[in-house]
Amino acid sequence: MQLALSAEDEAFRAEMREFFTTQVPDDIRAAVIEGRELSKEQIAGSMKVLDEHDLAAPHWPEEWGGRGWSDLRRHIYLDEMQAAGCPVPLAFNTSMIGPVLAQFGSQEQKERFLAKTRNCEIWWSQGFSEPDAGSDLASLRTTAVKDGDDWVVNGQKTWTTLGQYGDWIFTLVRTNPEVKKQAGISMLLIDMTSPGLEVRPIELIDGGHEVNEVWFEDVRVPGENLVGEEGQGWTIAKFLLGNERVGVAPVGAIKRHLARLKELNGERIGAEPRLAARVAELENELLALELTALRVVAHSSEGEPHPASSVLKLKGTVLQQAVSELGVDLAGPASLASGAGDGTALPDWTPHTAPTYLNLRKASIYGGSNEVQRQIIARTILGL
Amino acid sequence: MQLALSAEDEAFRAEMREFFTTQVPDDIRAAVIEGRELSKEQIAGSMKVLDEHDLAAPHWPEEWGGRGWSDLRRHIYLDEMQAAGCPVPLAFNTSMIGPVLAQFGSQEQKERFLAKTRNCEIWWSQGFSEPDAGSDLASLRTTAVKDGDDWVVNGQKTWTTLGQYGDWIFTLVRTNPEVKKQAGISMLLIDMTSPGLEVRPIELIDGGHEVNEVWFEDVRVPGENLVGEEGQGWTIAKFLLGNERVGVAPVGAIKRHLARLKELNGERIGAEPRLAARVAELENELLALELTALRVVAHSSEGEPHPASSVLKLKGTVLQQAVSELGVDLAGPASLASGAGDGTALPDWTPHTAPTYLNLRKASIYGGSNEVQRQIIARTILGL
Amino acid sequence: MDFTYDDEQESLRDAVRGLLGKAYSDFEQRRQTTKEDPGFSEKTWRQMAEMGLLGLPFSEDDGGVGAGPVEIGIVCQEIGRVIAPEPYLPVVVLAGGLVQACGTPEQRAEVLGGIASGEQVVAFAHDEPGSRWAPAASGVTASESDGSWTLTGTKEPVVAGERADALVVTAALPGGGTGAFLVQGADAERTGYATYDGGRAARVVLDGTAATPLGEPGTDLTASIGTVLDIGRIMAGNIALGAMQTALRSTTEYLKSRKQFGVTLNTFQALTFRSADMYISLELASSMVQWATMVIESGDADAVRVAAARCGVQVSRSSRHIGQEAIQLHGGIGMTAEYSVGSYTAVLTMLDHLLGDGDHHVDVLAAGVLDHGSLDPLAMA
Amino acid sequence: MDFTYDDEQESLRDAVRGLLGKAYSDFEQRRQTTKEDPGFSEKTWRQMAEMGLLGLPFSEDDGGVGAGPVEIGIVCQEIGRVIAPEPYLPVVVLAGGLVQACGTPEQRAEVLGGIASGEQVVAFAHDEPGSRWAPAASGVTASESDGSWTLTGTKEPVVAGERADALVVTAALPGGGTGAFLVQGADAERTGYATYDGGRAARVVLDGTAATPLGEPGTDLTASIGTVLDIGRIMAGNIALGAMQTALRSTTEYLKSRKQFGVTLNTFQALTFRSADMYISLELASSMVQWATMVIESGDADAVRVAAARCGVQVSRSSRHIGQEAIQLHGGIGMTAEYSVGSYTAVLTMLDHLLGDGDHHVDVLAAGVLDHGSLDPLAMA
Repeated sequence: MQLALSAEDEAFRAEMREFFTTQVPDDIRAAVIEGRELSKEQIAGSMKVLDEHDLAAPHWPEEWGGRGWSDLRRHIYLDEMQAAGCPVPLAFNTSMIGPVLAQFGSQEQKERFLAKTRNCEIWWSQGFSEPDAGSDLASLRTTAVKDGDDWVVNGQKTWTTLGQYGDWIFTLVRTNPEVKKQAGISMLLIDMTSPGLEVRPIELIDGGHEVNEVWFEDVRVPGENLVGEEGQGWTIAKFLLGNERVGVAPVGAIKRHLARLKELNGERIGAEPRLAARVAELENELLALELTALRVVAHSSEGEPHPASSVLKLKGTVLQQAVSELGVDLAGPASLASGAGDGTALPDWTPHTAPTYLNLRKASIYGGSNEVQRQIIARTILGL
Repeated sequence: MQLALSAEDEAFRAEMREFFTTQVPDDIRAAVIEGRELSKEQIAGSMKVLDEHDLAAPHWPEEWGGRGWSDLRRHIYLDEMQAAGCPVPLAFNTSMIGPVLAQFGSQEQKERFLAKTRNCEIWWSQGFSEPDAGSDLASLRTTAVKDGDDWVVNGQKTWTTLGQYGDWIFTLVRTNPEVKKQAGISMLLIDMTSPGLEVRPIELIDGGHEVNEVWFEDVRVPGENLVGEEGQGWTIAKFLLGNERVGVAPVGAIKRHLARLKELNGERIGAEPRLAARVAELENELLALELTALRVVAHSSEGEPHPASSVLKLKGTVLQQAVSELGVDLAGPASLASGAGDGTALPDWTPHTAPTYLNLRKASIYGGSNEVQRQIIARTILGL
Repeated sequence: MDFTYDDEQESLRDAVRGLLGKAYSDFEQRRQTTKEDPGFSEKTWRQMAEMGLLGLPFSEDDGGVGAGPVEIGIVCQEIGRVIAPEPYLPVVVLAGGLVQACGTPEQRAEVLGGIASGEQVVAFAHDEPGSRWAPAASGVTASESDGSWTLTGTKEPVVAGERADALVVTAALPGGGTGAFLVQGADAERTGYATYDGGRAARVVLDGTAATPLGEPGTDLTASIGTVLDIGRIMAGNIALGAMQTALRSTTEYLKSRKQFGVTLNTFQALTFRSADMYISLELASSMVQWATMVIESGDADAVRVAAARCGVQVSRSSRHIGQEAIQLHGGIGMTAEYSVGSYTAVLTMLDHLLGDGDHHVDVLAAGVLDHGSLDPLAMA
Repeated sequence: MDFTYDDEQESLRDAVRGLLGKAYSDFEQRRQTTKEDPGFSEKTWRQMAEMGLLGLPFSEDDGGVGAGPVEIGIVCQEIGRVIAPEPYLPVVVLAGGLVQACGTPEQRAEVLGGIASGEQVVAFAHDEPGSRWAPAASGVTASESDGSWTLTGTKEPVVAGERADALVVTAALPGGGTGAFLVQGADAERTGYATYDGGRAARVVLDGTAATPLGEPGTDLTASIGTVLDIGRIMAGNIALGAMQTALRSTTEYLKSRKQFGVTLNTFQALTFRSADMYISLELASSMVQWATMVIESGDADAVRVAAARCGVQVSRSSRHIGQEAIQLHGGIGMTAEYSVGSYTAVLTMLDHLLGDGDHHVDVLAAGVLDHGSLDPLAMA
């Protein structure tokens, strides 16, 4: 057991901090810190900067741009990135399809896609969920039928986050309806400019547009875009979703959010003991979460996430939501003015609080709902 | 809708208050108010006083000593009784077996038992739960086999509260093992001095002795002690358990407990805003519970409790436990000294707080656990 | 003590339910209505006027119906059930309530008559940047010169402020205290915008704007404003109660119909138990709202103040619980604007922060917690 | 930063687990042991001494082993796993800790040597009627006359106070501040009694009782007492962690074996989900306890103070949650003294109130909440 960082890790940390606070454009960082929505260009631009310094996907195999860092260093990297307000690299690219292609892709696929996935020249979307296959992913219905060398895809995906920006989409499709649910599923990479593919926006309760439906009508996909073997889709999806959960608790971003609320409301917090206690409890829970992340990360082995990563996902979303709820409460009556825009006479951080709170209700639903996480904990860890 | 009491109900209330605060012995009321354990004599003695004034079982049929009061009056009666520290009449007598005998008993049974049940000349115990039949009551195994006019009972009951004081026990027994679980159950009244009947104490985690096992080894029970028909036990039990839940939230007792903690800790509460807020929230939740009780009671029809009475049971136990938890926290380090006895240098209310807190964990388990209550709400009210 | 409606109250409820239930019979109607300014249906508003709802609390002399708080509460609950976007709370309960309480007979007849007939939408311009639900105003100040009054300063957010024909504006008086003034909508600089619950609010900038004092000029109305806010809190609780009822019903219906893993969701005990907990929250809120509504009838300002806080705490706790769980138990679809339940959560969130949140109300209760032994609902007010 | 044990630490854990696991291999052994005075097993205490556990934190010069906080934490966790009733926390960590911190070399050698060898049970007499976990004493006062010191006043509750051969007693000094004194057990008037967790405590009445000042006579030791209490809080957290682990394991095992309605309880999703929530509470507590234990090593009193509060808040929240749910998920059997889980809840309740509960620790954190932007566990201490 050892509390302090080694001198080398301390130096590494200083280097990361220096990089993120000086090399990532200030306007992007300011937008993140103030909780504003980022444009596609800002997200992709930041990834490009990271990739130019080999910092876009340090956890990938070194052959494809990874750095071979310890888990602790990866944690420090993510922590400093979030503290500085640098956008976290697009998860669809670096946490999902990148590692999948590095593990399961053909040599051609790796060469064709990995570099552009890292620097976001290709913006990936995810095509997993369907209207009748949410938590129960294995019951998906989108079909791909072989026609010559091509696959012909029909069906509908939904909850495709930022699909409006997508260049390519990695999809789970049913290639064999005859076999057991899971066994008939394959993964296809689909160019989103393909004829017959349509992206339709879904408006969310905060008024924003960040998820989409993706419709496929006789979309032709070249055979070479199959990832791994036919029927291997379920295995690949499990690998991918496992990766998704590692480091999924955006501890750094939540800490930054809470610190900002403290700074903006210091006078009230200093004067009101109950408010100070509420902040102190949240901060302490965040510390417990972060320490747990440090413990869990250190015990993850390649591709097989520590089952306790479900703890991080669940508790992380709970705290993320609790901090956003604190934000609305601090804004008080000013929180009503969500549409007030630039000319508002209210403190400029207040109008955004309620939409953020509503938007973050998604955190405990998407990416494996908290009910799914409880199930994983009960079954995998507790043996229930 | 009408907030105020009518003049008649106000007068009734004053009469009840006068009665409970002047006619019930002070030593008994002091013991209740200070949370000390009551002796059998104190409980039975208080019931005798109530019965002498026709106040032991006002909800019974008027023929058997009831008063034909409105539900509101019954609420006022219970509220004033608890506020004054008068022990609530033994539930086994007045809420359980009394109404059962009035509804299902033979004329002989009514004449033999009801008056003595009301004034506690007979102390009743309940023989329902078994080691392998807790929430799943229908799987009970204690058998009664017909032998001439008698029944011969064998088996074991458990969680028999205050069984050490019991004169008679009303039991659910399996009289027909051939039919569907529920259909083979009957109710027998058993004299606890019968040969072959043994009461064994169960020590609880607070060190107290309030529940027991009751063992039956070839206990002979006269055929006349069968309640209702053979095989009608399940119907009777449902009737009884339904009655049990009405007015089951001891709102008055919880309010008294909280008021006492406030009085004993007024200085700290006045000086510590977080503590004052904690007390204020508890008090407000208690008000909401009491108002709900007033709403629910007014909508119960004979023998068929409003399903929302499950709300009262569940929330009532949660608040009862929360107030007891506040008690331990207020006592602080002094709460350790549970065994300190009379000579203690600590405030005399403090040593009892932790055992009370531990003891009240039972509240959400006994009498239909909170999980059972949630099931009732989900099924009966929400149709899930 | 009695929690049941009489026949007239039942009839009123049925009538309002008929009107609003038809206007917003499916959720898409509400969604389309709130997409365009003024964020509510002028037609429905007129129908509400025709039914007498907009003049319900005002005396008959002032063009109203003279109904009591229980009746207003019934209307509010029905508004909540379909989250009707019509500005009943700010216009009738708050702006109208203050005019009723403080206006001269002429002002009452004119303004309340206008509200009751549906001809005038009158907004309540009270919130100011930096204010937190207090009855006093400080950011807008009133000046008098030769018997003419003007107002200067900014009110924001003002619900329905852009659509309003007139505004009831609170302002710091030159001699201290807070007064209230009538301002013609056209005389103020107003910037309207949409709010996240589907409603509209505005920034109202006053700069030497002509204003008519409500009631006797120069009188401190802080106490009356406080009472009107308290009544508003209890009526907001009634709206929230209706919204929570629908949110829970939507959730249980969804659990019964939605299939996952080959079975309907109500097969999963963890979800049905959580629905049961939502029901408990709803019942407790229902008791407090109904009780507090009856306390208004007492006319005792202190009792109303405490009842508003008590009701406010419970409704805040219950509406957060139910609003959050309703979305969670729906899953992804609960996040979409097209489906209803998320909007119910948005409205509950708005109501919770409009006139004071749970922690704010707890402060009121905590300050008085040692003033009594235990609470006795049979002897309160 | 590293949360893993090295080989030696693993061996220590195995050895302690072997010893205590054997002593309390089934719960009935603990129950019988706690039924009779002194509430723990003298034999097990001796074996702990033989294994070097009772001298673990003391320097080798003083007859100890010179081990660090991580090692003490390991012993405490193992104690918690079987809720061994031996008074390790009050005797070794608190009384021994204060002697180690403040005693003269002679006192250290004598008292710590006695504790380490198992020959002397030394109690920590600090709590007083009316005190709430503060480092200062006021109810017991010290007087000096011709170089001889006496103490007067009452300490209660004093854990293991009746069994103790000697007491470390804190007392208000004539010149202000709080000192600590060694008192022979036989010189004090002691009334022992059982406590609800199965332990023993006593009321200790001092009335001009002869006492030896710990360290330099008359020195204010408040700061040292505070640090020893902070270390005690973190070690109490280690005990609670072990107890929570067992309470959760008992619960999951029960759910897997107990049948209701014809199936085992783990068929009921509501129960398994609640077990998952208990696991989350456990993991968070585990992280904080391990981290705070490492902070002790820094030797920075301020850092230890804050770490004790941080650990204390989380352990309080987690142990209430786990203790309450463990009983609830067991149902009736969880309420019985014969079955283990209720006693785990009792011990968790005792630990929560022994040196400061969650709300007490939150006060410490709230007071400093504006001193930093966000917390950085990689740069704390």
